[in-house]
Amino acid sequence: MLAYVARRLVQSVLILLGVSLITFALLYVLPADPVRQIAGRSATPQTVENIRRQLGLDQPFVVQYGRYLLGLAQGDFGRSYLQRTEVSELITARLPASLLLMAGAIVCELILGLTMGLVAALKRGTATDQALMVSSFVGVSAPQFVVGLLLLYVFAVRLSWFPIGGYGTFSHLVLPSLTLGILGAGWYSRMMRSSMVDVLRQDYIRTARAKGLRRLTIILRHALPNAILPVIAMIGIDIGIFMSGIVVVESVFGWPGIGQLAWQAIQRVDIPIIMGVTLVSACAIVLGNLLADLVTPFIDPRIKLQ
Amino acid sequence: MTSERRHPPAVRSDVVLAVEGLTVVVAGEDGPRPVVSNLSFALKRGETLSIAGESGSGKSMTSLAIMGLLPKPGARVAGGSVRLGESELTAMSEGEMRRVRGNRIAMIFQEPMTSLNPVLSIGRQLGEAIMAHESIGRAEAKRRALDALQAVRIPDAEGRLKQYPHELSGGMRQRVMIAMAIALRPDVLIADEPTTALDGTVQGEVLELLRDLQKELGTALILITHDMGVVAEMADRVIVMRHGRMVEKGPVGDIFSAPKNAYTRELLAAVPRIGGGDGRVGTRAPMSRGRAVPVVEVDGLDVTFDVKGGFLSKVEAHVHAVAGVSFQIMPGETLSLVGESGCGKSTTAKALAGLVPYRGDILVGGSNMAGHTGAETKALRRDVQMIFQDPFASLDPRMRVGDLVAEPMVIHAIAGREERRQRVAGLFERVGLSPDQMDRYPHEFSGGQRQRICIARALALRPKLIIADESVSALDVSVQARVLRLLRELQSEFGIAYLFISHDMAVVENVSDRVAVMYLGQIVEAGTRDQIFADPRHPYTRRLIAAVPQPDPARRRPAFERSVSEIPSPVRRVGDPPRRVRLVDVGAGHLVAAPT
Amino acid sequence: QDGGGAGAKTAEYQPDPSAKEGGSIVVTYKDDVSTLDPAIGYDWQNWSMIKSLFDAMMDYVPGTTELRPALAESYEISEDGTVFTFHLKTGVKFHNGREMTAKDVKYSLDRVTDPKTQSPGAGFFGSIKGYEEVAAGTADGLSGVEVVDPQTVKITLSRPDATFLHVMALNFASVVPQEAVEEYGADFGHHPVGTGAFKLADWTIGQKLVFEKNADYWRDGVPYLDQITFEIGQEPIVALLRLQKGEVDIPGDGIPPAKFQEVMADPEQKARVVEGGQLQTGYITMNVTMPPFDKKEVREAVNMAIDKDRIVQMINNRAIPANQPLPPSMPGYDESFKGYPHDPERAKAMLAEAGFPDGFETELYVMNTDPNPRIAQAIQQDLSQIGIKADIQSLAQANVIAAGGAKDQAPMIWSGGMAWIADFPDPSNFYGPILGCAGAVPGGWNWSWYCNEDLDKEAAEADSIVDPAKKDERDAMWSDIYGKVMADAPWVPVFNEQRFTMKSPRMGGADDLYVDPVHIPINYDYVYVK
Amino acid sequence: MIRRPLAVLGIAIILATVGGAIFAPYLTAFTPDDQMFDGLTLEGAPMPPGEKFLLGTDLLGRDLLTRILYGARTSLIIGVVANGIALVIGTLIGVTAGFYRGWIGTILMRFTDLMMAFPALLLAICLAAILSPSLWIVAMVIALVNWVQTARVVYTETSSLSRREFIEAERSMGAGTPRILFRHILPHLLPTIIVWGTLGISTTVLLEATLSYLGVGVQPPTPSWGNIIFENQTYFQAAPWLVFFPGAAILALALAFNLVGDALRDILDPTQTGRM
Ligand SMILES: Nc1ncnc2c1ncn2[C@@H]1O[C@H](COP(=O)(O)OP(=O)(O)OP(=O)(O)O)[C@@H](O)[C@H]1O
Ligand SMILES: Nc1ncnc2c1ncn2[C@@H]1O[C@H](COP(=O)(O)OP(=O)(O)OP(=O)(O)O)[C@@H](O)[C@H]1O
Ligand SMILES: [Mg+2]
Ligand SMILES: [Mg+2]
Repeated sequence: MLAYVARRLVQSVLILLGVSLITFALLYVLPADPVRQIAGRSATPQTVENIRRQLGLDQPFVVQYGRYLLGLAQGDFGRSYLQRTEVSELITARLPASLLLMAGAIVCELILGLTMGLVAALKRGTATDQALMVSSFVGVSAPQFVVGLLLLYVFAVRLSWFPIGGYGTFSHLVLPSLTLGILGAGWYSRMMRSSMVDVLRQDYIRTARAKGLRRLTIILRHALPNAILPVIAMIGIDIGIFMSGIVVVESVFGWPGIGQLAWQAIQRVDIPIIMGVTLVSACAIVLGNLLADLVTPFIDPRIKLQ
Repeated sequence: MTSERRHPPAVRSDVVLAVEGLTVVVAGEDGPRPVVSNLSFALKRGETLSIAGESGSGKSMTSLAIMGLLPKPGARVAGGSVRLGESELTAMSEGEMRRVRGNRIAMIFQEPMTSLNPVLSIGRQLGEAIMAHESIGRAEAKRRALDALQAVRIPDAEGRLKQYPHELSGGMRQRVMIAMAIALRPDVLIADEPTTALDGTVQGEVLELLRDLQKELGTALILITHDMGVVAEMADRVIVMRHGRMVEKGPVGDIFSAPKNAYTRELLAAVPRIGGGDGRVGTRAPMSRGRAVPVVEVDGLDVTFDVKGGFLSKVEAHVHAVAGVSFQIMPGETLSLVGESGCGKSTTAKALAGLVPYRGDILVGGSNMAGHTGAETKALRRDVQMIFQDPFASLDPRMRVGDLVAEPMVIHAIAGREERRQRVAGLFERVGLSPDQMDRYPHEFSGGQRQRICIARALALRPKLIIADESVSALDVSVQARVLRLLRELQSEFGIAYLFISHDMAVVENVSDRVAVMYLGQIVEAGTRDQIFADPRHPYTRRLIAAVPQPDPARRRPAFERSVSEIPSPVRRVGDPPRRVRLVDVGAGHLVAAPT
Repeated sequence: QDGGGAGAKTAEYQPDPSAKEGGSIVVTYKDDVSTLDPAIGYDWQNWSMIKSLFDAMMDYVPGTTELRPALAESYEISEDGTVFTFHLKTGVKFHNGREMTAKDVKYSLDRVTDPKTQSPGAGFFGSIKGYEEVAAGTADGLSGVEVVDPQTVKITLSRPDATFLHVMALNFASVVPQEAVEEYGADFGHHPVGTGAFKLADWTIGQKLVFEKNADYWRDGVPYLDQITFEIGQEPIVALLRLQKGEVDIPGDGIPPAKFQEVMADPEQKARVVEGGQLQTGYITMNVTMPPFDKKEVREAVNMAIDKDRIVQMINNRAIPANQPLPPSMPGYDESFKGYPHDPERAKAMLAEAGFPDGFETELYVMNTDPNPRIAQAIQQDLSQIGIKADIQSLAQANVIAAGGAKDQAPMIWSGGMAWIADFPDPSNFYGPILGCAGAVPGGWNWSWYCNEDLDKEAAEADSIVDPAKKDERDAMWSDIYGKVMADAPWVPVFNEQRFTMKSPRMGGADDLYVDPVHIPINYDYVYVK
Repeated sequence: MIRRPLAVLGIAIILATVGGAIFAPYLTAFTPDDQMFDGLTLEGAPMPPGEKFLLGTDLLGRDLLTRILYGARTSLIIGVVANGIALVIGTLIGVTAGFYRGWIGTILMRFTDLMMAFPALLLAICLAAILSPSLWIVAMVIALVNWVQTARVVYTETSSLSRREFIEAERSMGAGTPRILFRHILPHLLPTIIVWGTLGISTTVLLEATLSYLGVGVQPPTPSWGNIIFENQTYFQAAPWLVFFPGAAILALALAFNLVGDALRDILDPTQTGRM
């Protein structure tokens, strides 16, 4: 187990290295000059050159990347070019908001998705099943910015049940998490349904029935743990989808998370921030996958980590 | 058992379960289709009733109908009654039925591998079966679960409670299933092919266990099987089914000695039996080794698989699937490789067919397979063809069968398009298929027909050796007999040699010239068929032979000796190779592993 | 000569007699405040915050573009306009309690020009003697800045610079205490210590900043407010709603376009909207080195093709059409200048004359945030009326800037979003980097690559008129220069954005303070709560 | 397919969209780029849906219906082209990795894992910034971030296929790699590829809309459903139709492809055919 985690962590580090290399290279060939953004409009070419030299942006790619890695190794994400603030500080300041949003979204997804999937599987073939599956399709097909704007319009502008945007209280959290969660809820309900239908067909369910167990016991104790396995594997992937989703959702709702930070940084080629956010996102994805893999053996004893 | 019985034993009659006019229909393409029609029988206390019949005859449907577990939606009881004691089961609500299941009627399913929930511990699954019907606490349930496990003679029963199904062997799992079924001392126990998926030796043990338990508890047993050997061994009375209908019923002795129905006779005739059976080849003189070149000569064959693990996922152990196997097959000869599941039979075959990397030497027609260029190996490969266990899985489902049979000729660029078609048509005829079936797809054929297609494909290149890996194990007895006959005809016609792989000793006894017994990747005994079956020397060989149930109720086996432990594993740490057995000749080429 | 001293006396600002002390207000912004280091901060949000935290030698009379001395009690300018001597006020204390002296002034100027500071404003100080050496890293401090005594600083310029007093009013010229800068190092921007009317009390990154009244402020009577809370990350639309609910006093990003009409339609709300000019011009650059824009007729034709009224209408009349580079509230703006009329017919004819009867294909670069792509499409449609087919390249700000700084990449750029908002209210500010030869270099900001050496000379001449008395003469010279620029038509000036600041009913103070041309959005030091 | 009402609905929506895209010039009296003088109020506000402008006008005074119809072209082109490229990349990588286990497979799959760890949208935005967007570039960018799922699915399927007994049988007959790959593995992958191709279109359409919504997608004035919303969203409270009509169009098209893909999955699922 420990060896497994250690190996996975090393693998994750390699993946993160790859991510950092690709991002860094992309930003390196970006036809925009961060130095000019820093130097401002009044700068003389001399000043521009000075700044370029000081930031080491005149160095060849390998050197720049090497330096960046060296910094990373010491936990230094660098300083934002334009905000003149430690990237780590900026990210730490904004990460809680994003995490909160993601947590809200995961709750939405799981509550909505799993119950919908479960009910649909149990009522397979009925109108309820059809209706639930159509709604999950709608969830999967709805662009997040449209969902966000729609929810805003209906529940905030028209009905004034929720604030129009912003951050702070629970009621601020509801609409953004819902927006972010609807996509996943669609996926989860579909996965849950098909995996549940599959499990319900298994021999051991028949055995459980032959033992004379109650229906509820069969569903909760025998079917659910088996059916939930593929769903858990999904959670890792889900985090990747979240990381893309927050850029949109945070911008729709004015949520002060790292999605907005990233978006602003991309607009102004603030390379250290872009790098930082990308790495943090990649980290979250990788860790999410690892976590999902670590949880499964507790549910399914057949799975041995190695 | 301490709990009081809620149902007083039926006093008036001995009949515990009465089935009358049972009809089960399934929803088909065009309306409901009956799969069990008008079936009636009565089961007495302490009796064993066997339901026999070929695959698809409605045996399982019958048992599921009794249990009220027919697959929903699709199948339903369309008529008739099932009475348990005084109560009518078909009229019961789901809630009432639930209280009957597991309590008064229990069932053991065919597949021990999938019938237990993989994510719950054995103890839990046993305990909940008891708690579902009796209001007792966890501790008490656990104690009762332990009792039940001990009753089915599982070694270290206490420890097993905490284990999960995947940690047990197939035989163990089937025992757990039985323990679960008998824990509440049901009136009726239905066992649907309880041993079909098990190895011969394990099958013997499980059957004996069932017999013992039944004696002890007085439970009525419905034993569903297609194996007439098992029927003869176990049953008091027999029902033979075909196409959902009962074709014959009677005491076991009568059925075997004087079958009235033609189908029953056919069924009985097809059963391979050691020392008999209508398909048995006569003993042929062993070919003189001096003159002919062996078709295949295997010398010191070694196949290992890596088990990776640890931080850098380095190789931690090896599966020694095949460890130093040597044999020769002469032209026109049948060599059988027998042994229990996992002993390395298939791996040996795959090495011969060039599907796994190996060490050691394989000589085909005298030239070594190793040390040739790709083209030369490909040419050598033509002489060795393979037929797989599952004919359906080994046929590309998206190709027409005609193309499938032509495939080897295309690969080896033999004959033009037209000629190929003609040859394929010839092959179809030869294996008993009609050439106008060439344009159909594999799923449009029955199991036996598919195996014929595979045989035709193997014949397409006129090979010198055909490897048949469990090629008839998946077939119904009657179909099996026909396929075996075909193989034998082809052998005499083309002089093909076979490497016949099987775990069924009766079949092996019928088809082989020589037999090699494999255990843990090594051959422990080899010799002519008569040497092996008349004079088995190695204890393992003896066990294998003893495990075969005799399809003759008059000759029931004495108590089957139980194995002390599970078969050891072929997985060994790096640097710890298995000990090689040494074979000694005990006379006339009969080789036996020297005792260690 | 003692011109400054006299000027300072006349400019003494009379605070609002009805002003009340105390109270706190809430201001909202969408984007993060990046830094409060006066040498670095150059954003819309932090610009006026820094003004309230720090002071420089000079500043402006509240609500106007009129210079007045700040930390300087008085100043003298030498006859040739190259030596400025500032006499500091006594008893001015930094927020850390230490008294400010001439040494701090020198330190601050050395710091802002030091390449290590990476100040985007360093270039403003280019006229100070010794700047080149400092910029090149060969000198440690500006040789032109001398501490005469603790209360006197003498600054020698390498050339006369009429804008120098404006430069000394820039945030970049703010006086900072060396010990605080050294203590916090790179994080000084998060722990600002100045002499300003407010000091930073609390900063939660990404959420809010709290400013608190500097009780020791050297100007008597101000500030009035006890506390200002800046809430960050608030969408403009949310901010407006909260303003309507009374939770916010000033939405820092203004009134969102979608709500503009609704607000202006309601007399009560409209009464709380203060409209004012901005030192801003939105313009299209045409790269004069790239054919066909190397032909003046083509550029003139483009000037006549653009329907500025419709563009203004499209952005809800929140701007006024422009006809010259300078915005109307800038000294030197030429009221009599008529510019190019909107006349597609003539434009077409001129194109034909220039050899493009069927028009041509070109590209229009634009920054990719609303409303700029929309404006670009309106421009595109206007161009298509005279046969010019312009492909829109809607890119991130940084990419557009990069394209503009490359000589042969962007034929046309719409400046919106990156547009020139003046750093200080002086006509010269619209010339140097964006129309002069100095900016027409790779990586420069002169995106039309227009370089007219004669005009550069005239500009230099105008900037050497240091004498405040000759201000009108100088402004006239600048008017003339911009007139000549327009004759060459490297730009299409499209509009000057108007500012609409909305305030809560409880906010007090003259309207000027809410559209202060220098303090954007408002002058925090002088507003009060009723 | 006919017996599935939802799939029929999906096909109907797709056909309607394709029809709308092809016949756009005949379906509307306006051109998509025409900023009409009477398309804006005097204050510069867009016109609500009405008689002349059926779905109202946008902030530049252009007819919304016309823009949505022409925008369908963008969505469909991106959906087909981007998804096509992604499918080809994904299939190539998936098949190769699945078939050649060993180091080639390992490298390819590690690379796929790496791509999975990228927040797709951030990557797309960065790529779009570098390549300066146009319709085809946007298609490319989407393809470059969207092949990953296909690769994974094809990989899993290929590696399980190449372990299937009929492939072993083929090998035992001496068949070479190309023959096994093209004659036996690819035909089996086809249903998967078709299903993922269909489902992928909806992802692609959504991604294009999102990129355009963020202002880094298709360049104006080419209408795309995403950039219509992007241009008009500041007004969504005053003129909600500007967001909801194109939003509904995106939703409907994505939904349609999902429905059809799902139906195809049921019909073509290799586990359903054959073993009946
Ligand atoms: N769920 C189902 N839906 C429809 N038909 C079914 C279903 N299950 C089984 N059948 C059909 O019912 C018939 C009887 O099947 P049953 O399983 O009872 O056969 P069996 O005698 O048990 O065969 P085997 O020896 O292979 O287990 C077969 O024709 C089968 O195709
Ligand atoms: N690819 C593989 N990787 C690792 N171990 C393998 C592999 N193939 C087979 N083995 C192991 O090698 C051993 C021999 O397997 P093999 O399939 O040859 O047995 P068998 O005698 O054919 O059994 P059965 O009767 O069940 O078919 C088993 O322990 C099996 O688990
Ligand atoms: Mg059965
Ligand atoms: Mg095998």
